[in-house]
Amino acid sequence: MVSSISLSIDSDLDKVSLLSRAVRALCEDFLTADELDAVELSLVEAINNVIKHGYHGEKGKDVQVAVGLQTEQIVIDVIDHAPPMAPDVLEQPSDDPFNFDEADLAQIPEGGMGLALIRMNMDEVEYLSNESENRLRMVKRIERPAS
Amino acid sequence: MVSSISLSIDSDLDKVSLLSRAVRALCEDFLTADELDAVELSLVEAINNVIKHGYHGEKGKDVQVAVGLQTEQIVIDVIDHAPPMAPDVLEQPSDDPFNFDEADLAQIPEGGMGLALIRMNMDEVEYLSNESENRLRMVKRIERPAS
Amino acid sequence: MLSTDVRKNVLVVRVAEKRIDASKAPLFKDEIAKCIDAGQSQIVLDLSGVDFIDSSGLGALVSCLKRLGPRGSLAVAGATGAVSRLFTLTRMDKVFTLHPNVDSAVDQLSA
Amino acid sequence: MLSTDVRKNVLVVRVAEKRIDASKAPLFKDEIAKCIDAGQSQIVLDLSGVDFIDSSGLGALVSCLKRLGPRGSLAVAGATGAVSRLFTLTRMDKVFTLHPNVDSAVDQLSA
Ligand SMILES: Nc1ncnc2c1ncn2[C@@H]1O[C@H](COP(=O)(O)OP(=O)(O)O)[C@@H](O)[C@H]1O
Ligand SMILES: Nc1ncnc2c1ncn2[C@@H]1O[C@H](COP(=O)(O)OP(=O)(O)O)[C@@H](O)[C@H]1O
Repeated sequence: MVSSISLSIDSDLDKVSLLSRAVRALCEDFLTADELDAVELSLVEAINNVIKHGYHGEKGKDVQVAVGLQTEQIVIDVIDHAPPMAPDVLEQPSDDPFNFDEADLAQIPEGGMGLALIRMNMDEVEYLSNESENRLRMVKRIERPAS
Repeated sequence: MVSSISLSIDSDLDKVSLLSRAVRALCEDFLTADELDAVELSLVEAINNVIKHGYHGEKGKDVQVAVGLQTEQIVIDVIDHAPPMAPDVLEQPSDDPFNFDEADLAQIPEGGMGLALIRMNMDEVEYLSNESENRLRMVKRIERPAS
Repeated sequence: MLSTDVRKNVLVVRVAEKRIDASKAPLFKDEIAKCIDAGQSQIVLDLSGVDFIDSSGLGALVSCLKRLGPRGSLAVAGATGAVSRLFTLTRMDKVFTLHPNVDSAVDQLSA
Repeated sequence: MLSTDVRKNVLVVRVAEKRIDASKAPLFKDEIAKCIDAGQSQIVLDLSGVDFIDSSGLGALVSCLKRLGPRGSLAVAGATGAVSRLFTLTRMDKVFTLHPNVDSAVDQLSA
């Protein structure tokens, strides 16, 4: 099984839930409910970032998602044509924003959690950027019940 | 509510079910189970036609579906870049292929049912063709329960 | 794609695909044709595991019926939802006898 | 987006949206801020109708907590599925007291 489909919306936060609903439906047969939640959250965070940081909230720009259903993994690419994000942004340790002291209200993060959540929820995350596009590639392994 | 999303696959019959699953998920909140079945069938017939008749079964060509969720209707466009279909094909009366005499085996159709099914299952069907693309537009009205 | 089973001289063919669509219809038609060519004339097609059929799938069924000819019977069991809806919509419920389940179809064909 | 209700001096805020995502978080934050600015300090947020929150929604909750300051309490009731999963994953279950339902949250805050 190697199958792929691509979906696109314009850069409007109101449309992100549509895209995520469609992608969730596509992955449904291959993942557990928890894994579907993980994929949906990662996808939404990635698209929000493109719209908020890449396109600075401007509507009418293209956000594309390619879903590849492979035998052992699902590959989700979020593709945009905005200025790329800084190359080191993805490098921070995964649990960074959640290393707060819960007793100190000032430390609790109000933002800066998106990329960390993506890294925690996906098995592989990679950012590929060239002249024509940026591509955030997120991979979720399919765990088959031992049989 | 006016929201739109576009989906695409290549012209491979094996991928049609993916697309239809995603579109069904998008329409789920607005239609009854019967209406969802009607939309799914119409969409599949339309895409099959593009792949079989438009692209003559050749893989690697583009099939795009745009889904517009509007307050009172769902508009589904199937878009391709194949040679257009003959303009009169859509004009035949809707129940044509099903007007058979069931006692006469030879009359029972083995094909030629796709467009008739689309017309029976959607509220509006329109074919728009220009130099750059063909677009089969199918509209399903959203019937809200009287409240 | 199919699993078969003979009961009271009736061939019960269970379709193990959720969808009989244009990508599956040709193979589906060939497999049933093989059963027919092997001499089976009383056939029950169990569609209880199928949740979608398009016009290619339906056309494949009609083609099997024609291959079977007047000497045989092809009954359909367990069609629900979108599948039974398609039979009704196309008037194919007048062409194929629809049974709620395999047992009642087998009973009728073997009677 | 929100419906409110006072029980035993505790403000119960029911979120009537299925998703608190980046498109809804700003309005959500403003609406809760209004309740806080109106003088409410014991607040239960009923998330039983919510099935998805992203980091913007979670950030909006944290912002409300900060606005409320040490004088008040913001408890969360009815978080399940992806919503409760997000609280755990981000360690926000250490920041917000999670209650299975509104009644138990109200009881604790009014005690
Ligand atoms: N697609 C993107 N384009 C440009 N910058 C980005 C993109 N995604 C993330 N960033 C940068 O990385 C930072 C951290 O992102 P994230 O962890 O998602 O948190 P947040 O979006 O809440 O700031 C952002 O504030 C932004 O500066
Ligand atoms: N997208 C298309 N491009 C070209 N021709 C088409 C297209 N769709 C339909 N047709 C023509 O219309 C005919 C009827 O189509 P349809 O009712 O779907 O039945 P079938 O596909 O089984 O022939 C087809 O046989 C074909 O000649």
